[in-house]
Amino acid sequence: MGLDQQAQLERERHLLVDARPGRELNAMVLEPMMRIGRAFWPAVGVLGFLVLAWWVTWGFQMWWNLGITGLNRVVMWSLYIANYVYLIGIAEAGTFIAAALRLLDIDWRRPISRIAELLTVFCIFASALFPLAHLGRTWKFYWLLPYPNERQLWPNFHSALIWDLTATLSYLAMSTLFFYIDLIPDAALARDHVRGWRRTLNNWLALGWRGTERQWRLLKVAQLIFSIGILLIMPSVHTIVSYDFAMTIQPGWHSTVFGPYFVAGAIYSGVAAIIIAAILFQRLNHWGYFIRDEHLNGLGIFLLLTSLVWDYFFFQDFIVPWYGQVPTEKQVLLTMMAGRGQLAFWLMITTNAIIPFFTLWWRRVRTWWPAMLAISILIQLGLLLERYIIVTIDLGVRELPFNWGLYQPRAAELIMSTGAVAFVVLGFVVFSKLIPFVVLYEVKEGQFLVQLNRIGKGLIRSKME
Amino acid sequence: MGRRIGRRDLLKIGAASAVAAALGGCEFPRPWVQLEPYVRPPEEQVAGVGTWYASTCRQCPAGCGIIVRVLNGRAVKIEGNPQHPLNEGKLCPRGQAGLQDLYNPDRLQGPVRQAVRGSRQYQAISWEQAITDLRTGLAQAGSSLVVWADCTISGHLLDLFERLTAALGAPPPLVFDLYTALSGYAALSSADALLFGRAALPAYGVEEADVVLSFGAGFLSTWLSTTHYGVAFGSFRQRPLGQRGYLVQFEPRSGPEAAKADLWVRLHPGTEALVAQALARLIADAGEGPPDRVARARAWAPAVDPAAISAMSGVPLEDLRRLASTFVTAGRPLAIPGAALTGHGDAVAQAAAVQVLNVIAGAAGLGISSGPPAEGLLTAVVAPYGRVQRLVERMRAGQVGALLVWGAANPAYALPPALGFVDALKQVPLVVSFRPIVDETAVWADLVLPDRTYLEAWGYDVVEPSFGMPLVDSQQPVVQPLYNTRATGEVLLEVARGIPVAAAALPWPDELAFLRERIAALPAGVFNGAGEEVRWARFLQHGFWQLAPGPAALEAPQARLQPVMVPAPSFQGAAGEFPFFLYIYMPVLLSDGRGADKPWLVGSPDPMTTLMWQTCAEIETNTAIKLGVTYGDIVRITSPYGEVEVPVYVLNSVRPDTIAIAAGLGHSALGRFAGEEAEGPNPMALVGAGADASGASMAWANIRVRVARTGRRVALAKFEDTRGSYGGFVNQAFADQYL
Amino acid sequence: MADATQAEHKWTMVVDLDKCTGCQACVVACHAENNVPIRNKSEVQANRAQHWIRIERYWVGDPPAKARFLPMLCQHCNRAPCEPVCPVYASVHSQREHLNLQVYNRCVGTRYCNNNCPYVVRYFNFYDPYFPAPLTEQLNPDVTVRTAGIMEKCTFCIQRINRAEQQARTEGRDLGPDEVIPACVQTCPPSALLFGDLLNPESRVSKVLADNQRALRVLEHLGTEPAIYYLKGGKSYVRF
Amino acid sequence: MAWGREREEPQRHIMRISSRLRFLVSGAAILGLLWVGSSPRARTLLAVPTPSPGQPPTIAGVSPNPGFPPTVPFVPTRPPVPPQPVPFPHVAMVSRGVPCLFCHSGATTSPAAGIPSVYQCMGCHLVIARDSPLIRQVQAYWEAQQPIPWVRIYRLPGFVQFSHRPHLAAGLNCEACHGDVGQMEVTVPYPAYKQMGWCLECHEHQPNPLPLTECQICHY
Repeated sequence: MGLDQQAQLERERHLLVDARPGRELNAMVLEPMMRIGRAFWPAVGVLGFLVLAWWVTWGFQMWWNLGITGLNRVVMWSLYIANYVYLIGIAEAGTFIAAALRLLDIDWRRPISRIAELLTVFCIFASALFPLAHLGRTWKFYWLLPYPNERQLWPNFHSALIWDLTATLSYLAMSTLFFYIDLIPDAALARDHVRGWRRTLNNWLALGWRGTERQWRLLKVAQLIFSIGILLIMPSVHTIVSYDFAMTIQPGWHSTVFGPYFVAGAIYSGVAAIIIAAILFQRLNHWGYFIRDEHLNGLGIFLLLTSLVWDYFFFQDFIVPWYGQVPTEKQVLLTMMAGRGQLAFWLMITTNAIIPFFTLWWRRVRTWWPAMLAISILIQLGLLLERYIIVTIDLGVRELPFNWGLYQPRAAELIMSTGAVAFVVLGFVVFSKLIPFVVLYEVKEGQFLVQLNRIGKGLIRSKME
Repeated sequence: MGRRIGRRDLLKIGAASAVAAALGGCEFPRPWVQLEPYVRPPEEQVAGVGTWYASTCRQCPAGCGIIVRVLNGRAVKIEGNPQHPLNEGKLCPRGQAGLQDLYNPDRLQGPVRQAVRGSRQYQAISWEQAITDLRTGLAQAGSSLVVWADCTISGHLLDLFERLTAALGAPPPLVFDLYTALSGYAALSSADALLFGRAALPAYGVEEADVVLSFGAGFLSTWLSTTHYGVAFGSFRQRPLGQRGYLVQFEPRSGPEAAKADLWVRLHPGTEALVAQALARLIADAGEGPPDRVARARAWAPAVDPAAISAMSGVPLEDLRRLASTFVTAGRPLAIPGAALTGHGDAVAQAAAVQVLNVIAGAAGLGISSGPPAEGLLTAVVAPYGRVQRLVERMRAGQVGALLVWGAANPAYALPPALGFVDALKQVPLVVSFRPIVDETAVWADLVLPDRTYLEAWGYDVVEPSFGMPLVDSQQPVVQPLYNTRATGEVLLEVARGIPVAAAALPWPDELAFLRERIAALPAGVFNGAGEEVRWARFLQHGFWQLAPGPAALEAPQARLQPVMVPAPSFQGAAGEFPFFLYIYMPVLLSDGRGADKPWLVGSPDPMTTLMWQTCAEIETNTAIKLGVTYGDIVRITSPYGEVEVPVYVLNSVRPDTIAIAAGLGHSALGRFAGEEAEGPNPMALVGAGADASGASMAWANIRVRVARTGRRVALAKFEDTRGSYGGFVNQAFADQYL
Repeated sequence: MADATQAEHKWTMVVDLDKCTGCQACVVACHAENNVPIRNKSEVQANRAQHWIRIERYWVGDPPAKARFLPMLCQHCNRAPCEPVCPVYASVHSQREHLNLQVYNRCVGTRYCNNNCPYVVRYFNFYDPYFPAPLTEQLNPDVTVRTAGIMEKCTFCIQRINRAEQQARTEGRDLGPDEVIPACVQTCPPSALLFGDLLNPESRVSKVLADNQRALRVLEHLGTEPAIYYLKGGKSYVRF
Repeated sequence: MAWGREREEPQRHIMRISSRLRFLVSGAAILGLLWVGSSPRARTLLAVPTPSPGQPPTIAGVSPNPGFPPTVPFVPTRPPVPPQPVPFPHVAMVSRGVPCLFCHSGATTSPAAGIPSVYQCMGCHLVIARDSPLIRQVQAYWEAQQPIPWVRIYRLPGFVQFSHRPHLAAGLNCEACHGDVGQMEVTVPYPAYKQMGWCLECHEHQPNPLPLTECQICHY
């Protein structure tokens, strides 16, 4: 095989050696941003309607109060909390993955890290609303904040909910800034290359970016700081989320494994979500150039890895009560596996453990986008089910057997859940027309750094530092 | 009641009193409320400080003493009267809920007339109009007047009714309702008459007994004087010197009694009396125990075959033997005849057969009772069922000119439809109901003249049974009457003034004058009262008048009577066609249906089923599996006389061959709570028109039924989680540890 | 949370399981005293019944099993699991009365406390209470009517405790041994419920609990230190 | 090492600073709005001020409670004064030496101070000041045997269980909470009314073995 053939092959395989002129890349990124397709307004309409339904339902719920939900005197936490944990899991994973891959300097991250960060931003906004929606008196939520008041009262810092609030808010701030800092150069790019109101917008976002030496240095430092910070804060935040459950004495919740278990679940769902988003953008924006098999492959391997980690902690979560042999703890497991929760339980096992394990070992599967899309969506479903089981099924088994209970969601919860997901998707749909969705400067940087060198008869990809 | 309440509804309370009522959890109330201070304050009342008035509970005939906390003119709480010897400051749930009789949102606010019976189109009329109508009706009816009263009627009102009927030459008032019918009042007092020569309700010294054989007696839930027996049960369980009474419950179904019993004998329905006789026989044959008891046993025990009875009742013979020896060797044994055995066969004979065990045991465990304590005071005596049957016949034959129904008697609901009371009612020219709320009978009435509830009205009540403490309870209004209602006593006096013959018999200006005249005749009691005024004040202040103890215990009969013979139980309905036995019982909260219009009672969980707002058919687990039904499946239960549709509650509280249904629901009237919200059958629809052999009580306990699935389901309004509280290792571990 | 040494009282209840006949008198009395709303049928079908004190019915033994009654109300734990989890101090401990309080106007309705209550005795107002007039006339003005979105639970009739204490304080004397008595205890026909101050050796509960072999506390292994002692059923001396 | 470079131009500094300012200012503005919106103190600052004593009573600004829960309820710190059925001048009584407890006799024995009955008013005014126009109005109520529909001025929210008795037993006088009603022509609420912190200022300095600051003292 001749060298040019090899070079051709390498270029097809790898984005970074397939350098194109900057103008062409810019066009590739900015053109879909400028184009409002036929499907755009219908999509915005449908999603907007779902989001609107979410808010209207919330309004109704505040008026009639939580009676319109399926809660009962035993199971007083439900789908709202499950959604919260699920969405914040995705959120944390998004930025975490972006940060981790950047620190590890893994090159296939370059085009997709913005997708991950945006995912974080939207999911964390959506999830942060659910704890409020689940309050009995939402309009008093500010009592959870430590502010000086004439009652001389402060929130209870013993309560895991307060830790949770603090963690969520800090992560909200952190990840939003992280996303924004990454955005600045691309916003500047858009500012320089597009016309109309988008230019004004990106002009604001770019904060007067001119790409000077100093600015780049500052940017790199900031990205480094935030990456490290996120790496540190993310596990702690999601561990704190798990403390909402682990700190109680409710059988099934009172578990020391919950911290890492939740973190694993969060990353798992995050990777799957990124895969879904990446594939969708690859298909819809014809970004075969930016998002290639190598990216799907890398993400697939990552997905398989996180799946195995999740399996391990899940098993742990069963082993501990099994050795404990506390009747109620045993009853919780039985209720999940053979009782009221069995359908959801086995569905979850299938989607989260069995399917990924028996598919993702093969590159052919990992690089075939329909399969990856299907698997990822199933994993999303499975992880939502997992949270649902942990919250409602466990809570239905109490120490006093007279007071067991079963929770069945009603329309309110379902509408609000779909509304939240719609909110995230809507965010993507709208923002994809406002800002560049590929971290173009990183791609260009990579293409600048990585090149093919001829060694003897072969071509080697080399990267200069 | 989950509907939203406007906060202004709650604020009315604040406006209605000088103290803004606590309200509106956590919303700030509206800026201003109006106060309504007294024009002329009652001297004993201080705004914001409760005043306690003593009165009498009228939720059941027992006559417990109550004290009512009145705050700013509103009755806010009922407690037991601590001085009252009957309930010693305690109160049962029905007594607690009396406030919701007073403040029931569906009460009639004045007299109404119904042009077309059953149309439920009531138009309000003035009291003058109402009294004129009633007067003309009574004048036309004359001697064909019939008064039907509830057993909780105040003595003075019953007295007035009697004088009125006597003046008109009509039969004396008929006292009959479902509560007394399902408790077997008539049969029990007739049994005492048969054995001891005095017709009086039995009253048992449970607190003194150490072995109690209860033959289906619901004495802890709904039977005779529940609260007193509850108090007695407390001391029965904790006798001095750490002794603890031993309770044996013979019943096909486990109510609270069987749950508390040390031994629950799930015998064949209808064989309670036979088992009692077998025990007597075994005592006589074994010869164990104190000689006098053995002697009495030899004298009294009928010639029955214990082995046959053990086969019939399903109680092993050796168990019977052991029970017999336990009974006869105990210090103070006691046998209680329950309601179930007064519902079939020869009710009087069966009750007597159980009482014979007390005769054998000697005076200690005997039923105690006492006669009317004072001259001129009346107590309601429940009519035998035969009289009801004859009355319905007369009504159907058009021989009844006017029917006055007072109180919670509610015959249209209480009587079996098979008796055809409602049809017979159509032949009666004038039907008047005095109930403060429209019940099933008032639906078929021409006039409804709402009486005042017992918290707004005067009265007295001779406590019966009085457990050896002759008592007269006082009943006084604790709050201003809510609506434009009038005490029936006043109405009667008013009516009588226009009827010459009656006017002579009822000369009093108002019912209070009559009442005070009656009370003035009271002999000196434990409270020293010099002069009529002081005595009257004390009577109201203490809430009761305790007299010198009358003839205490029913002494054992001198002459040896014929041993009571009890026939083997015979059931209505062929065994092949109707495979199951029907067991009707009065639940703790609803009793005979009086509780159904009070949210506190109908909305609180039943002790055994934990059901609220519903009553179900209790079916044993294996039976339910055989029938292929489970919780909430609606089944059609058919008896030879009728059918009801009722959801299933799988509960091991019944025998596999028995189906238990609670009375009290299935109302078509009686306000929104009973009529619309609550759902459940009225088991009387399954009962035939017939009476028992003695004619004392209706034959309601020997009915066979069959069960058919309807395929429909209903969500059960239950409190417990059935997966949790039945079986399962968690449940077992929990029960072993704590129960 | 609470330190027994600085408490003025240690309100304690004794439940004699051998005497409780499950007659529900305490339930109705509690509804009357504390303005606890009765939830309608559809609410109960959704398992939202609301009774501050409930009689739990269990079956023990092999069929024909025997029913057993367990009155269950707020245990007023000394170390209450519901207290640390409340983010706004709506569920707090009273040092002086040694009670576990629910401050209605502070509650925002996170319902975390009920998740952490092993006795499931805390009830949430899923709807506003509904008292069709004139049932409102009966409401006890000493007790707040809770609106929707608020947790509520048994208070040991704190309004009665406060009334008695104010009485004693204005009269310048100490509280008598059995001066305070909640509605459920007052009405219980067989006196299965006793109530009193455990710090007062003269009170009935102190006397009953003095070396009582039958006394136990439900779920004590969780370390909640409940203030309610249950007397497990006794044995008869009658031979059978 | 960066992709693409261009020479630094001095005048860009201004642009950078201005843009940074834009960023900071907008962020600060958002945070400030959140703060103002969430603090009840901020809302009470917006409340309608009371006319000072002596001014004619007005019902302007009485805010009907929007029964709609989601809004933080509008709680005027100084509610405007409602019109009374009889414009009762406390000063007229007090200045003539009538003590508060003469009419509000419940205060020492009861949670509620109580409002005098018409009977009690007439007890004196059958003879005293019979022909003053205000007394005539009272007489009208008496002749009609109708209660006088006074409007409550001093109100606590429903979840506060206040009792006059212990406060008087502790030696407080009426003015401590009600203001100097004795000098009022038109009765107006005490300015610092209905603030829990205001109650606590006194409660936490009580000589009791345990301070009277526990929730169950007032909330149950």
